[in-house]
Amino acid sequence: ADFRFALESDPDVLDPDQSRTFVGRIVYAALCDKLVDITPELELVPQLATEWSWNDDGTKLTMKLREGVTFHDGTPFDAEAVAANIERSQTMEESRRKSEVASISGTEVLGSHEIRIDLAQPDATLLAQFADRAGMMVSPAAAAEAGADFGLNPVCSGPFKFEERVAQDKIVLSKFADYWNADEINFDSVTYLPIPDDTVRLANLQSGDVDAINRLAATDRARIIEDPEIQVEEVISLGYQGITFNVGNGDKADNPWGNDARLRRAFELSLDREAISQVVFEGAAAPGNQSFPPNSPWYDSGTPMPERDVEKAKELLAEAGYADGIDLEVQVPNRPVSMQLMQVVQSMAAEAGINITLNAKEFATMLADQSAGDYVASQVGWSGRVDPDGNIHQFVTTEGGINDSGFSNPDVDAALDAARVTADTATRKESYDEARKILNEEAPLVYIYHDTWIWALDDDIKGFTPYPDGMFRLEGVSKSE
Amino acid sequence: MDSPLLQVENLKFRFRGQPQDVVEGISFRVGRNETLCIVGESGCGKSVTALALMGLLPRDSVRFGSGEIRFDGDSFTPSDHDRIAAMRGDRMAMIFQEPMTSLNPAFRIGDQIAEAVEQHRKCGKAKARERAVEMLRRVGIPAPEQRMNEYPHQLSGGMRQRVMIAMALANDPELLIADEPTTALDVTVQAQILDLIAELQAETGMGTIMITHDLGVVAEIATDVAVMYAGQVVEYGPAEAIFNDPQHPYTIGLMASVPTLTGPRRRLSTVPGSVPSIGQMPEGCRFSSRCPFAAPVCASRPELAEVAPGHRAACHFAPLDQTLERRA
Amino acid sequence: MSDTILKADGLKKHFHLGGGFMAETKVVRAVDGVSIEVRRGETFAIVGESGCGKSTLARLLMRLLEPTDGAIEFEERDIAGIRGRDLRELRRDMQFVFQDPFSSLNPRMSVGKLVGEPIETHRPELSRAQRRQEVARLLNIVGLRPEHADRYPHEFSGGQRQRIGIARALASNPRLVIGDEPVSALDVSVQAQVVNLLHDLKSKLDMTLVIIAHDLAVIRHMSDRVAVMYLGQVVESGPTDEIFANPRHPYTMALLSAIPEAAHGRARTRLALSGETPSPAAPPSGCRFHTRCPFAREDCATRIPELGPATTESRVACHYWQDIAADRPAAGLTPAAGRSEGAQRRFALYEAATQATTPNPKTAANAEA
Amino acid sequence: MAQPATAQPATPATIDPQTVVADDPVLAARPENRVWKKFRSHKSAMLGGFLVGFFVLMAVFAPILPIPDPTATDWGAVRKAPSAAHWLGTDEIGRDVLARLVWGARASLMAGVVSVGIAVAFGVPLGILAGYFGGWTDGIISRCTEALLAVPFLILAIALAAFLGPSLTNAMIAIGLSATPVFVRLTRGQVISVKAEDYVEGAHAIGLSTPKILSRYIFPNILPPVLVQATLTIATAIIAEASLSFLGLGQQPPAPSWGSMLNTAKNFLAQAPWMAMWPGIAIFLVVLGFNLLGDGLRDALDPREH
Amino acid sequence: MLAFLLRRIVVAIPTVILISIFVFGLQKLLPGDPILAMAGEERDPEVIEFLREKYRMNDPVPVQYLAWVKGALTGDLGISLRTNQPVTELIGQKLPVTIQLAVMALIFALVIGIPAGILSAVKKGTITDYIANVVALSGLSIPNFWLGIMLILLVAVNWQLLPASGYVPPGEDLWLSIKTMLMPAFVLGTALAATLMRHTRSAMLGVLKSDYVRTARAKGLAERRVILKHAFRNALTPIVTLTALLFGELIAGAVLTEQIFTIPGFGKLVVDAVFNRDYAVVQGIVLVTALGFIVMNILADAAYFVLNPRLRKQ
Ligand SMILES: Nc1ncnc2c1ncn2[C@@H]1O[C@H](COP(=O)(O)OP(=O)(O)OP(=O)(O)O)[C@@H](O)[C@H]1O
Ligand SMILES: Nc1ncnc2c1ncn2[C@@H]1O[C@H](COP(=O)(O)OP(=O)(O)OP(=O)(O)O)[C@@H](O)[C@H]1O
Ligand SMILES: [Mg+2]
Ligand SMILES: [Mg+2]
Repeated sequence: ADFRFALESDPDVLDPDQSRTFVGRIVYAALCDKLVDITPELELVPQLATEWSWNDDGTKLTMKLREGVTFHDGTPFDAEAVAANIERSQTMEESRRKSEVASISGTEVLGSHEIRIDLAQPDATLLAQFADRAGMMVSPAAAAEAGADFGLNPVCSGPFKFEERVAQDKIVLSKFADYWNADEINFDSVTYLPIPDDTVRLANLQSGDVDAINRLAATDRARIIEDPEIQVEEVISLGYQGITFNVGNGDKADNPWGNDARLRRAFELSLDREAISQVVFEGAAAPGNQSFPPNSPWYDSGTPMPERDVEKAKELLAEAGYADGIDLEVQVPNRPVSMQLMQVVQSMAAEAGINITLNAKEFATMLADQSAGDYVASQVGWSGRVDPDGNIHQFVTTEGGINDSGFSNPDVDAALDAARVTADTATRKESYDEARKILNEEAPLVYIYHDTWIWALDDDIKGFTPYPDGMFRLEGVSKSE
Repeated sequence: MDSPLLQVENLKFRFRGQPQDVVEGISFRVGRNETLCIVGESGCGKSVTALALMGLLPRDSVRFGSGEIRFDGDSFTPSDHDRIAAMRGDRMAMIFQEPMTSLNPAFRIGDQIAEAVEQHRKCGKAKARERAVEMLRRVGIPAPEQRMNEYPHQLSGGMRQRVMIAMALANDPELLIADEPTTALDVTVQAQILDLIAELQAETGMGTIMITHDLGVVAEIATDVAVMYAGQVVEYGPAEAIFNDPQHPYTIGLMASVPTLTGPRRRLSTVPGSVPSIGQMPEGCRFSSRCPFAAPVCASRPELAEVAPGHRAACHFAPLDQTLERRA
Repeated sequence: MSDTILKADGLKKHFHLGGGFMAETKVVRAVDGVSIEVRRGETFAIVGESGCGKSTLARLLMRLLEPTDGAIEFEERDIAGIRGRDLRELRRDMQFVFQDPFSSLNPRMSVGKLVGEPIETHRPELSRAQRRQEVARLLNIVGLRPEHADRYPHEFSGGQRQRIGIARALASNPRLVIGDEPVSALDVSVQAQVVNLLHDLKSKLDMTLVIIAHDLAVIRHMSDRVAVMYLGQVVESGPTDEIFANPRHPYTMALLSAIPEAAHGRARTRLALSGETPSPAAPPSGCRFHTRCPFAREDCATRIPELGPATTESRVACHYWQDIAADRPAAGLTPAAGRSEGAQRRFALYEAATQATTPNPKTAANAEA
Repeated sequence: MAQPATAQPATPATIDPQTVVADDPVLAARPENRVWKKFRSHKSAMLGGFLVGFFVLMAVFAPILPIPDPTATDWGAVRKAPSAAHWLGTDEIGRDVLARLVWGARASLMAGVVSVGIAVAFGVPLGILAGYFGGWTDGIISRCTEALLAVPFLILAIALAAFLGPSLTNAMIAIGLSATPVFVRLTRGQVISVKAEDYVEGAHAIGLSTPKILSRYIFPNILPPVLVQATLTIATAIIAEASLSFLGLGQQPPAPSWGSMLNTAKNFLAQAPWMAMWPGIAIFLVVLGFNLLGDGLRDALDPREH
Repeated sequence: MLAFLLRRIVVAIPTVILISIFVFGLQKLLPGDPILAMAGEERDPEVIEFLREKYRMNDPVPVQYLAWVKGALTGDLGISLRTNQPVTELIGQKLPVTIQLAVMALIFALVIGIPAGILSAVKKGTITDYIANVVALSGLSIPNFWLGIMLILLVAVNWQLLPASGYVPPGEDLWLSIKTMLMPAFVLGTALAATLMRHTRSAMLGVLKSDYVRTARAKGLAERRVILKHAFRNALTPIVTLTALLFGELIAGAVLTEQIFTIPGFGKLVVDAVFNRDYAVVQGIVLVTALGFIVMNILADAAYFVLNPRLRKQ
């Protein structure tokens, strides 16, 4: 049988080392196996690596690899392949994975199915990276041959192999007969269809043209749950949405909002996150005030979500010298949900005396302005990573790659760097909590909510498990006729 | 005397939305082998009269008040569209003023003529084309076999008017209505066309109605003349009578304002003023608003009364010389 | 002061048609070597069939077109090449009346503006009020009323519009007025009104008039001298009476004989022409008329006839005009037999009555002035 | 009675006296009246005028109409069906749809009028230059126009709106600039035909300067078709603003425009159909109105139809 | 005719050059950094610098232009920054889709628009005319996206008659392909039909007033023949020209329609490319559509030539 799955947009290039979109990762879930995988509870479990161990100082990772695995082109999967993949991620000029595997200093093939990975310094995030694109194994033979064009005809080792792609129309994968876990796969092929419009995507499911859709609009959820022919699955995502203030990125940071944390806190206090979630998402989003959702083990319950307090917000404003109110220009991507969100935010902030002007921009323009520091505040989010580091380090550390806020605080830097190098969960949590306390005061980023991934599936589809990473894993999924 | 080819009685109609009749009760007759000329200033209703006879007025915008048409003994009304349509292009035919625009620019002239033949004679295409060639030859177009494959734009105005004539006469109509067929042409070409029509008429014996505002043309070809003013026939009679013994002030004014080629050069007489538009026509005699002799009696409509055998004029004072002199 | 007000010598206008990239150009010789002289105070007529170049010639004389070749002198000044200011100055002295009274007036300007415009342009010293007065005077002159200044052209009948056109032409006090078929578009009754008007104005305002027409009868009534054109060239010229009485060029003869006259029963000896005027883009060789001339001889196809003197006053461009004249002594027209006696009385009555019922607009104007 | 032409009697006083005009009833009607009369007798044009007038009034009087603030949100009344409190219902964040519809009329009508204003302001002068002067001027203007015309309207508008940043003003500029070539073309064609009119030659003949000829003779006479095209383009522009809104490039929240309302509403077609219905109907009516009006104007201003 | 076409093509050359400059300028016009847009969430500066070099973003603009033109002349329009596919290949993929949509829409438009236009011209001023006009105006004034979504909800979701969206190549399953395209073609077609109807109507009204139609009637031809042969044949010329001009409207309409119905054609490609700053794609598509427009107009001129005997060689 064919499984037809509607995505909210067209993935970019299908090369795990080059790709950068969220929807691309959904396709990889069927196309490319990774060294490790996660459970819905975010524990790391074997996939291509069957077991692994660290040396004492956490600088050497030894992995045993699954035997009897081949790539779609017949190339056997072995330690050499892993080494080649790591090298590719590190050295290919187009590689977007460089920073993810930056800590790796070298690899050593220990046997046909055993490899040691050497690190320059301990890196607690590495295994989590291996649970994502950096850990996806592509056929070294095919990769060597195609070079940067690999994405036009990707060859991995996942349950499905690449058949064809028509840009903006469909990506077709067919069942890979020699898949090591073929028993779990119940479809002969899978077709991904990018359908950007929420209404039309849902209409396709309702009309039976697709079996499942990604990202059911939160506002459709209540209605669709009632529909006996459609099942709805959901889970809180790893990512967040919020507002980033420019506190140190270029000249434009020199403004009241960039200079005075009291204003930012006042802004935060003016928001009623519950109400936002209710109005914009009919409750189908998790309000939050941190880079991790409240249900995450990394959530710092020491700095809980503040209640809305307009009075206090006004006080803070007055303290900062803006008793009569203050203007704030927020750039916002011109997408319906962001717009709706910001309009609600706008009207809430107004009650505290903050007059928000919305400056809608196309996403590409907004991104450019944001990284260039040409903004005061920006409504952006992050799709989320399995390892907590991925949700925070690069955003608020002084050298962080995506630190558009320009935030810089040595204590935060120290705490977050420390969290990277220990493998001990408790120690890491402490570090994150420490950073959190400072960040809460400084509020360069004001988190608002965490998306809920909502899938809508035809009633015939059985065995789907939602994962917080938002992937649609096809193992165990079947369709009853 | 047998009945004339065409007799029109009391034709009267108006356009929708207009308060007055555009043609107000006119009557005339045309015999075989005769030419009736209808003259009058622009807008006096010459063309619409012709179109009414041909059933070519836009059906939804014209209202017939009265009228009877007797064609070759058959009698019908002008709103009897089906009967008129059946004769149109067959027993009666028409040519128009504008040779430049009256032919369809998209089709070859041969086909346009043949089409008329095919429509009425129900003969084959080949036969119809043969007839087209024959007609083109008869109207004096050289090398008709080649010419018939040409498009209208390839012909000069005179040639096009010949084609129009060929088309009209292709089915040997008994009545030909020509609406200012030469107005758009040069005088030398006009002479050729007038001669041609006269020649063909002599050959076939058809009756002709010639519409024109050129008194010169009238003098040249008319057997009878109807002078129209503002939708009324104001004087009607044999050509000679009209020219040599005009009775209606309008006819006199018209003739006096024509500059002549011979005789002494003199200051031209004029007809004062201009034609009133529909809706502003005086009651009774429509010419009264411009007539130098107008008197209160003119508010009633004068009869088109006989002033001499066959010669009628619609003026309370006709004949003028006698009435006025008596009055003076 | 010379007797000649306007003079053209070897005037040519060739239009290049089509053309552009890779397309062949056609040269239309609309006016091809015309020489005329217009005397001060006279009415000079140009006559010919459609497309023979009358309008083009008129526009050349007016300098609305730039001549391809040849000279134009207005009051002994060469105006063939002047431009800009000079040209605009010239407009004061030379004015134009158009054929079509319907298309030659800007439909969006009131009569007052239309007539006032040349005054504004050429007599800027006049104040607004003076200009209004002047407009009123002009309207009066052409037989309209000053109140009409506020109306728009479409509210007038054809003859009235032509009067507006004439008033406009007179506004700058021109010495020469050129009329391109100023009466052709009018009904006979109205045509007579305008013909009379032009005649009266000319004698009153001391102007020279150049009239273009294709209607020979109108020409005969209006002009002192006439030039007959055929295919861009003058084939015959001379005093009007002489030409009508004794046409020398076969084309003039044909033209005269082709005109149907509004008189019953005149026996006609028509000089029939075959065919139609050739295109000015491909004029026949030799004598341009030879393709249609009933008297053409072999060498007419090759030899180009000069416009040479026939009498002291008239000139003709035909190699054989003397031979033809010898063969056809009575080429002129003879009057037709008269009307009945009663009819003549009626005509007289009519004439008297129309003059009597006429209002006298002049009195109104005088009262105002 | 017959006088030789050469010896006309000296009657200088009376110039041909048959001055007819006396009480010529034709002269009773003023030209404007005629156009207006004709327009009034045009039923569908009147309907169009009524529709347009209605929405224009609505837009103009938006501030004084007894309606709620169009941006006031009410968390308790999100997407509520029409009721006594909210006649036309509420939208996705609890704003009154009627209020937004009324205020949206401002944006949508502005989008139509301003963008057409821009198109006319650029297109007509360029068209006049090209048409009147011909030659190189014409060549350059026409080639550029052609090039712009060859790029589909919406793509051009999208690119421009993306360039200028999404906002109503920029959408209007983008729509206006994209519609400009059409006006250049139309004007150029009109000028070429008007230029050949006798009355323009007449203007030359009286020695008028070029600026005067352009302003008094050319411009007023090319205006009617431009006017008609403008009304029709207003309709197109209103739709285009809606389309740009659909792509996220039109009026920006929280300010309403019909297009953006429709755009948001399409996500709630099933749950809150009224959100889409009202702006949809409004766009339909006003576009219909402008089209009918344009058609009516075409007939009323066309002298041939007199 | 040949010479005419040649001339027409040569005249189009400066236009094409202008278009190419314009199209190229588009990328300089658009704000936002294409490389940044493609760098992904992580935005590694090293990669960004490498990509800038790779896509010659650091060269002076004229150099970039010339390089692009050189490529374009050899049929190489660069590669999509987003998917790495050659633009030429992308266009090759999308063109047939949009053509299919356009052709089907045009069929709708012609089949609805022309008869309706003729009918309403012939019955001018009657109720038929009135209804035809109002329906046509509705077609013009209902935004495409609204009509599209309404149809999807009604026809696909409620009645389950047609697929909701997407595209099936005709080679794969002709019937399904047509069925899938039916709604979008209808949506796109209605707007065009409206325009076409109004053009047909006014062309017919003009022609019906003409002298030669009166001549045809005077010949005694049946009214049907007068209208369909004599009148329509002459009204056809402006209609054909206008239909070619509709090409632009067709493409613009296709942009929206493809967006709604998720049809992987030109329009969708270009909108996504603009939003992703995938310049090579934007340039390629705009260039191709502009050329298409020019070709359509040349064809229309040629049709004019064929339809209009006056222009044919004598
Ligand atoms: N279809 C029509 N609807 C309304 N009025 C019309 C129509 N056709 C003609 N008329 C009017 O009827 C009157 C008579 O027109 P007609 O064409 O018969 O004049 P005419 O005598 O032929 O003039 P001309 O010498 O200019 O051809 C005119 O006032 C004209 O405007
Ligand atoms: N602007 C122009 N471009 C090209 N050819 C022209 C132009 N003006 C006139 N012609 C041609 O020149 C010739 C003479 O034209 P003109 O208008 O002078 O003739 P006319 O004697 O005034 O004719 P009519 O009696 O028809 O007004 C015609 O063949 C005409 O087609
Ligand atoms: Mg007539
Ligand atoms: Mg002329």
